[in-house]
Amino acid sequence: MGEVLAFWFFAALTIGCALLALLHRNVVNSAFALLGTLLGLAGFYVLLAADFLAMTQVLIYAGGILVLILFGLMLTPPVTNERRFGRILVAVAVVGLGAVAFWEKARGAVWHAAAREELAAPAGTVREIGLEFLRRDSWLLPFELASVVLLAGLVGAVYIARRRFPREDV
Amino acid sequence: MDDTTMERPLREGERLVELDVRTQDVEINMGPQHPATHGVLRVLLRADGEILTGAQSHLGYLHRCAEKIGESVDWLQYLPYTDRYDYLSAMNNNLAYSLAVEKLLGIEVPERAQYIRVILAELNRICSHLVAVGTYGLDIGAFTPFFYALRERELLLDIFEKICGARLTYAFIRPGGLMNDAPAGWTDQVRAFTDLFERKWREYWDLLVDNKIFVERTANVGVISEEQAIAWGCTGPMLRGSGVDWDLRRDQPYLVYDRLDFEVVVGQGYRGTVGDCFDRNYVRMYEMLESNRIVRQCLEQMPEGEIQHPEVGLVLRPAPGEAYVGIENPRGELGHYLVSDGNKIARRLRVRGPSFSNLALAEHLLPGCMLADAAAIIGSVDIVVGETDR
Amino acid sequence: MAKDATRDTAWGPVEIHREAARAAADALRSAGCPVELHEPNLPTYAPPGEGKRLAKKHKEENPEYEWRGDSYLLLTDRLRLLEVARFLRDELGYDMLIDATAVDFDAADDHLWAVYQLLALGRKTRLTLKTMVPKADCRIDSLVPVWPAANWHEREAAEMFGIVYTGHPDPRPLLLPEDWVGHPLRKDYQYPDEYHGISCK
Amino acid sequence: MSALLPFAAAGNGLTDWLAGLFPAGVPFWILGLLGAVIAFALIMVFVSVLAMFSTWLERKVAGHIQVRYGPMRVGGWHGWAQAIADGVKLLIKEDIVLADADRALFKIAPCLVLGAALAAFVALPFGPNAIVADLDLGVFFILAVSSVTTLGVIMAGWGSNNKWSLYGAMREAAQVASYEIPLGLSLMMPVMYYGSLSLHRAGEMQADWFGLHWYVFSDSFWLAIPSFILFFTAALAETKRSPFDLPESESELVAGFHTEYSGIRFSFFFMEEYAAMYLMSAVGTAFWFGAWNFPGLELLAGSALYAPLAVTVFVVKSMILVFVMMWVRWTVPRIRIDQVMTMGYKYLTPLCLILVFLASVWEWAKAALTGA
Repeated sequence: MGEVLAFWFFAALTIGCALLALLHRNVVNSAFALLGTLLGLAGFYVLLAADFLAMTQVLIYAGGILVLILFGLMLTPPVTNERRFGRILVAVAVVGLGAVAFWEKARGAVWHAAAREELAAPAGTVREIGLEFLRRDSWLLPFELASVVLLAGLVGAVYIARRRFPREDV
Repeated sequence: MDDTTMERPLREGERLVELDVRTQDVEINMGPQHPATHGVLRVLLRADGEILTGAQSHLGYLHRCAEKIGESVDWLQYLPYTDRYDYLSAMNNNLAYSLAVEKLLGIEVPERAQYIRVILAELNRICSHLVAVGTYGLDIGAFTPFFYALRERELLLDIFEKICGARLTYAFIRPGGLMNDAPAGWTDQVRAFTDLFERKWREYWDLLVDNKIFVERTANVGVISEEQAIAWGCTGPMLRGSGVDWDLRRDQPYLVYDRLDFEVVVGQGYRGTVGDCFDRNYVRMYEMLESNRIVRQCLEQMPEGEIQHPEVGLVLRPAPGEAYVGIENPRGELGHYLVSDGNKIARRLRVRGPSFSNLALAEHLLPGCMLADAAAIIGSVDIVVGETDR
Repeated sequence: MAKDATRDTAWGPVEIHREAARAAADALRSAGCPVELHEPNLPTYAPPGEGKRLAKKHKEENPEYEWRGDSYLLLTDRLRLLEVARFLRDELGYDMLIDATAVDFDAADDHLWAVYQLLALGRKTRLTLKTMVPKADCRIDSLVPVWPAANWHEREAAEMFGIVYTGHPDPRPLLLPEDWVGHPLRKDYQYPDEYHGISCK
Repeated sequence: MSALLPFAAAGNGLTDWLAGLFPAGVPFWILGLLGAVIAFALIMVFVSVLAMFSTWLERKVAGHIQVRYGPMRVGGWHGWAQAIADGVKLLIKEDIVLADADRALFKIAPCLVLGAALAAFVALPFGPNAIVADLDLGVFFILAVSSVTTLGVIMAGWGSNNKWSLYGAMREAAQVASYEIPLGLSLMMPVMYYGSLSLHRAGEMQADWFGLHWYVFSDSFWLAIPSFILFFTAALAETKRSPFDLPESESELVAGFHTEYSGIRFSFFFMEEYAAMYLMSAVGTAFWFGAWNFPGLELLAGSALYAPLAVTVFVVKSMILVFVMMWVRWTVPRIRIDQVMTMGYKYLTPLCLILVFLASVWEWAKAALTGA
């Protein structure tokens, strides 16, 4: 019962905030609305017993990426001539496609209680993830290393693309 | 937004500034009520993120028509108004005005009065520099040095209170001499202060000036070159901070300064470039010590005698004529240009305030600096808005 | 002890400034600049009661009254101000403009004085430069190209006296509000009754 | 402190204690919800008292550093009631919401800021049994939740519709996003030493040697001390304390992100600041300075005094670190934003990475030698 209530609460939070983010006229307010969506998702992860993932979600997405999005939004001039209708159309299209894809995937899935128990069981998720890193046949470490390489690439790209402005010597 | 850039050859006086993100310029109003503008100065800043791209000062929020008032009250009645231009160094303002009027009158005050005037002016200089250094700490974000500075300033205000009854606006040094002689025990109090101050000075140095963060914030920030300082008519610590060896007390001595032994402190580039914010503060710091030395010598040399010129009464009627006298105020050259037509009221009374000229340059230092440097640079100029606006 | 025995009065050196003014006048004249050197006597104290008489004398009886005080250079042709200023700075070493202001001596006068206080750091001398600006054609060259220090001083004088400094890079009012009417330091200035609903009386 | 006692004495957490009070049929989620409400109330009370005490302490510390006394009148002895008087004043002050502000954001921001700070208290172990929820993720939870306060600050800065506030918000964004990296990394050294993210477990592991087996005194002390210095520096930046108080630097940005706030909303920011300071100090205490352990305290184990004394030890130790934060604030000037960035990215982060490497080698070597 508690879990169901929590599920509906998080679902409402996630979808409500997502809609708010989509429909709000002010882009900064939309970004703030994303906070609710991200926290709602973190709630889902907690319900699925993935604490570490939930906390990572909050730390990285809410505390990091959202901050950077806002930082970027506040520094750049606002776009005023955007048409709202077009945005909604795109959104409906994306959601529709997503729903179709989900339906295709979920149609054949088997939902039973055993899976739920399996999910709820492990307590030390941190330990599991740590061990996963060290397993010989795991792709987790190469995956993370690849992200570091990508980061280096991004930094390099920013440096190369950096523009230099002539200024009066003052 | 111009992203023209690396292809075009640089024009003279330009340099390449690297910016990761070129953002929309923001116009912000620093003041008239802002903690770092030391009163009601308003600086309109244009900023690209944290970097300033333009600055414009707007004065006049404290304009009290001092020059106009000077044309409607008589020579002696104007004296209290001088207290109010640079309210942190009112003794020096009194002195500057009194000397100008005395020049117009053609009189010299008795020697004892001259010594007491020097003592008061120098104590007042310490007083003013203490506030300058302390509030500069506030501008940089250090609160505590301000209180340390005010602790010693309080002793000085007691000294002033003892001799003239007022703590901030004195109207004590007046055309023709002084309001009254020093009361009994006053010289001992001053002597005790000079001994104490030398020890306390070290505390400000250790706590604020030699602090790593303070040095990082002020060294190489707001550099004024020697030529710039001279061309813009900067005076006082602003000029000496840029390495120009010029002090009216030594180079155009008035009162008894030619009998006193003191050094003119000049910016050395002690932690950065000559003429940066650190140097201006450095000059103020060491000037306090020199003033302390001057006071000591004056106490030794001071003769007994009269303190008032015998011929000067309450109503002054200088002969038609004009006079300019500039003296070394804590902030630079405070000049009075007086024009008399022989009446008891001035025909024209021009006040040349040091902060006024110094501030004119400051707004040209801001573009290219960071927002936090704006506080550091305006603070290092040490303006008193009462004087820029008068 | 005394590093420079330049002090001759308690209010600062006078004699070296006089000599400097003489030297400057000679140099300017030989360079063909239209300057006059005015060397009033040292100031003297007018005995009580005398001052008023002197003033009256100045106003009514004798236009050639005795003027006292600092010596100064009077530029007779104000149109050559920039040239003279450049000469003073480059040839005579007056590298610092301490003050630039104006004087309206009398409402009845047909001219203002523009007064410049100069300082030569190297020679340690001062110089006062004056020129007449007719009230009918109240314009004069800005000295900002020679001494940037003139910038704010001229802005102040412009709003207070109504002098137009031609060539000034930033001729906005400085101390007064932008919509202030009149030039307060003119002797014929009329006080306004109110300013934006604020009574001025 | 007494507010924490009911569940300090209760053994395994709040919910179990509640379960004992109710008949068996009550569903677990109701107990959980009730527990959450009680925990929230407890934390709220604790933080309010803490903030009041800290403001008083801050003013006394500032006063004595600045050769004066600080508040002396309200309440008699050293102005002890000053903070209460201030609190009452803030409560009854007019609550101004600017006409041109983004009303929703302006109002949500203080709640979000304070809410996030309060939520992080859930994982703090005040004593061996005094913990609201002994999360396995402990310190990671604290880091994650307290990072949400950043968003609240940005929200406040943006919602105020004031350029100075916006500057404060942008500085906060830039600063906190950069300092979360060294903050997280500097916590890796104790985490590797304890082999756990739980602060509670860290406290238990430091109980040896008559309560002096603190991390800073352990065989890894040569890692503990530098890592604590790095942690403390990053924590100062994270909590916007001087010399990193750029988001609210009063000589530059008037009052930064909270320029436009007044009354109770302002006091929320104030409480958040002290809550965050305490939080970081408590993490430092739990990981480096032996949590609730203190020589001699073990002797009392089992007696009724043990739990309250342990809580007292923990709180006092944390308050000492809070005091150090205040001490730093009233001593040093503020650094500039580019210097903040330089320090974070060019010095703290690489140093932390080096320490993480050294620590992993050291802990591995220890494990290999002892055969664990």
